[in-house]
Amino acid sequence: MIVRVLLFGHYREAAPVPVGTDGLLTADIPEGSTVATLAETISSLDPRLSDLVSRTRVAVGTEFATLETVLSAGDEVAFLPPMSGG
Amino acid sequence: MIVRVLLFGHYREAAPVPVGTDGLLTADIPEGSTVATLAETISSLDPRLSDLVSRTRVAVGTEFATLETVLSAGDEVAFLPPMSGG
Amino acid sequence: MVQLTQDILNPQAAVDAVMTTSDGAYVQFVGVVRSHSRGREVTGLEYQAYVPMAEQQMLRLVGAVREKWGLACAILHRMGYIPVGEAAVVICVASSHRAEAFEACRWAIDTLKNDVPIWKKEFTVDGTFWIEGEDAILTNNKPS
Amino acid sequence: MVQLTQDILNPQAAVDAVMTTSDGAYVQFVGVVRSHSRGREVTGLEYQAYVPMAEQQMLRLVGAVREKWGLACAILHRMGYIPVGEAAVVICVASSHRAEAFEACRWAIDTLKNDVPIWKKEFTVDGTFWIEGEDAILTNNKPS
Repeated sequence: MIVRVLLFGHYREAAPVPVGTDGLLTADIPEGSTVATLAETISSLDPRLSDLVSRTRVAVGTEFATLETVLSAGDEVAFLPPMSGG
Repeated sequence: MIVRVLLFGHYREAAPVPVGTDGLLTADIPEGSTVATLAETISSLDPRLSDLVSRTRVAVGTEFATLETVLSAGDEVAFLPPMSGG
Repeated sequence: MVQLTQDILNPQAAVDAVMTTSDGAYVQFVGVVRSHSRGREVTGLEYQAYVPMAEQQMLRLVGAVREKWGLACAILHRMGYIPVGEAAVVICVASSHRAEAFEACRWAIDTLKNDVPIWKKEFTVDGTFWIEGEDAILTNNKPS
Repeated sequence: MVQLTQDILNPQAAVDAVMTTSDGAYVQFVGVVRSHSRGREVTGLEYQAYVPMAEQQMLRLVGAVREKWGLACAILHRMGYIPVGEAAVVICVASSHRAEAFEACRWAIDTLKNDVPIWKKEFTVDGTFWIEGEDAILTNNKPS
């Protein structure tokens, strides 16, 4: 199934393909995959993404989720590095 | 000796003679008097001034002083009720 | 910067007085005349000050904030009659670290209320009161 | 009221959004782009946001301040490039009691920094850095 992935901060610039300013990538993962599976897939794409899991919180849609959250086709998954607003 | 006395808040309105908007009274007290002597003199002028000592801090010039502070002729003594600025 | 004035206060003036390009933040406290006090409807306030001492005490507050926290602080206080909705006091502290700016601004307004010789008279629909610390003392006098 | 915008922030808009005539005070925090960071000279910042989630989180902060303290809170945050000296964030809390206004405003900015998905890129004379929490990560990219 296809899910959409959003990267932020320096991870967006480390994405393996040029991403738009919206930071969107797509990934094809098995039906019923969890966030953990997706994170593994993404972090294997580039050495600079290898610490993605340890350095980010994750959101599915606009809600915080966990590595155990089960994904559905079309979900938008955001990997959120430590924030620095304000 | 003559000293000048400044009253504030409701005490200014309780002064025995009309005082200007600057709140100035004058008092004639013995040479070498302390603030305590002056306070006694002032508080005896009107029943509404009787709690002056217990409800005010005192300043000589623009510096906080105590009841024991010795006064000189021409001093300006301010009786400061609990403040309510801000 | 301190200002004790009959004029309408300009909070931005306090900001401009303290901010430099190396400051990352400011915290501002603004006290405003409110429509109710102690259960009574207020129409306005009149502030009386022992002006030379109040100015000196405000300058000392600014000095103390610089000494304790190393921060720039500006204090504006209005005197005379102030209608509901207008500012009576403005305090602004600039800092590169927000925790200290909050702490210093809080300290400045708390200390001002205790140690700067200014008093307010509240005009309410039930009469006019001098506010002296926690006490509200009824007075017969009209606005001066 | 929350606002996430590319435009220059207007601190007074946050004040106007929260103040009513029954409020006696407001506390405002304003974060400004400063000229130095981590020992480097900064020329400007660029803020990136996960916009729909950031707006939702800002609304939740406003809701939490109302729930915890019963106070009105407004939050403005700027996105995109911001030069030194201009405001990046404005938080304003109105109250009749100053202690709570300080506490709530402090809580709101602390929580915003942790839980609102916004990131800043610092342009310095020594290069461009993504700031991710405590980490500053060098990047080759130019302003987008």
